[in-house]
Amino acid sequence: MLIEKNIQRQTLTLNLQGELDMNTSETLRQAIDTEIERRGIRTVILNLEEVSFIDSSGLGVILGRYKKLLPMGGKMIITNVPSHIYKIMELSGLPRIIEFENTPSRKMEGREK
Amino acid sequence: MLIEKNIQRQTLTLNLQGELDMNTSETLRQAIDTEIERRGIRTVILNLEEVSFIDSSGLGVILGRYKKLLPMGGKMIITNVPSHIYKIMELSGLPRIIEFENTPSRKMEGREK
Amino acid sequence: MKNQLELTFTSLPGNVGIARMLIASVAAQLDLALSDIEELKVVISEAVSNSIIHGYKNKEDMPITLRIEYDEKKLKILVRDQGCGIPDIEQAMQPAYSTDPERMGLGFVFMQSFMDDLQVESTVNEGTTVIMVKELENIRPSKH
Amino acid sequence: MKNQLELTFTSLPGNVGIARMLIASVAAQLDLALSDIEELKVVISEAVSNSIIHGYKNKEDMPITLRIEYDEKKLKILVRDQGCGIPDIEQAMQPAYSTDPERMGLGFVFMQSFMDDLQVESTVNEGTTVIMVKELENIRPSKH
Ligand SMILES: Nc1ncnc2c1ncn2[C@@H]1O[C@H](COP(=O)(O)OP(=O)(O)O)[C@@H](O)[C@H]1O
Ligand SMILES: Nc1ncnc2c1ncn2[C@@H]1O[C@H](COP(=O)(O)OP(=O)(O)O)[C@@H](O)[C@H]1O
Repeated sequence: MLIEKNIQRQTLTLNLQGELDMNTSETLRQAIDTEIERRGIRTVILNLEEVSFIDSSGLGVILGRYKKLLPMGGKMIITNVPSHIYKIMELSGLPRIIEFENTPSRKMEGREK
Repeated sequence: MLIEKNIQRQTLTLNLQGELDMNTSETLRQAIDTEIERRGIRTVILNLEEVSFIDSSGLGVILGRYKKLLPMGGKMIITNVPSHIYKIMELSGLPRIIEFENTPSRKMEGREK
Repeated sequence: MKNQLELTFTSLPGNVGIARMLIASVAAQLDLALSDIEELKVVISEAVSNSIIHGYKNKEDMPITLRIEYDEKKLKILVRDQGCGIPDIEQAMQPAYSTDPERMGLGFVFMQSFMDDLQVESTVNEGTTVIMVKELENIRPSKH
Repeated sequence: MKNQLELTFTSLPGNVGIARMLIASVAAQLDLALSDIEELKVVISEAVSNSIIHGYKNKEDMPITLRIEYDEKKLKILVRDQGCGIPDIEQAMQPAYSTDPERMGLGFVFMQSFMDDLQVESTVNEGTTVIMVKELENIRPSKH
């Protein structure tokens, strides 16, 4: 897992690359928590365009960061999710909780209605 | 292993794709032998551009076809060998026996001199 | 079964990815669709992660066995650890149930969603075995 | 050794590719260069093909074991079959020697060229074990 960080004011954008599982999600957790605590980050944007794999460990770390931001008045946006990753996320219910942008999701949801 | 055949007069060109090992080289052997026997092919051009792996089983089948063509007055040309495949071929001595074209080989040999 | 592969490996987190690669290369041989391969990778990831995280509490030098068997009709996957075991299997398999507040309790949900059959055998202090079956007859493009 | 993986599989020709995938994913974890990964794939391919072709005379339901162990310093690979065995190991290891006129006799040459140590143990009618070592200290990009 490669993590590319970008900070502008109180917004942290992370471009993730590789596999998000129990072996790599801890790195992601630390990367986000450090910025929330040290720099007072309130908006976290996760760009998953280059993520090739996700399982419940990866999903858990994402949901965990969302739950941490919420009581601080912060928010999380997940962008550019590849469709096979989105399918796993959908099963977990995450798209009903966290805001998604530019994912195949919107289109797919539209088509299903 | 995918094999794409092209026949023009007495020349058979094969574009190979994938891994050339004990599991797949038998298919290559049959593809060449059938054309030599049925259609009187005398020149076999093997394009290895899309070959991702080769081991001694693959090399053996290539050398075997060369040895079969030789007494018939036929010939074999190997083209577009990716450099990591060429390294394995070089260790086997094949480039000293069979004609190679458009390979990193020529350049590399030149540089080494 | 026509083909059998059994991989026994140390409970290091990095080996989860290797176990996924193994199922992916078996599935590629079976000519499964990419979406089925993705699902099988998730299934293996969940089962092996559970053995490491829950079974062995992240102890890194314990053995995990992944057995893969298949023929034309079905693919059978077994994941076994010799860890702490599960006291109440029915409860453990409930969606969203987890003994770890940081986790989502979705491992068994994914295994159940992506496989046609899921059996869990477990004995406290002896270990856990997860056995899963995927029927292949309807999902493989017939070639003959 | 820090990490150990042992794969036991049926002697089907298609499993040679799966054995290669396994070494490739282990090598990727070790951060080896692409050229080293390619060489390791050839090594595994030669050893496993020998077990299938020579050891088992292409019988497709026999067991082959591939054990991979490593730490920071070295990578150890073992390939074992319970096949016909090799009567004269020294002769078998000669470059260009093969008991099959269609083959090149290069399997052991490749194993020897790409690994730092090669040991062959064999008993006629009992089987053959090939043990190979690659030193990692000089070829890995140091990260610390
Ligand atoms: N191999 C195992 N060994 C011990 N306990 C396990 C094992 N697998 C699952 N469990 C128990 O079952 C619970 C539910 O598992 P799961 O659905 O995968 O969710 P999660 O991993 O998110 O907790 C776990 O929290 C754990 O208590
Ligand atoms: N696992 C094995 N079981 C039995 N015989 C073997 C085994 N491996 C190698 N041999 C013998 O050693 C010879 C040389 O092997 P190798 O150098 O790999 O060349 P090749 O496979 O081309 O014959 C083989 O021809 C065979 O007689």
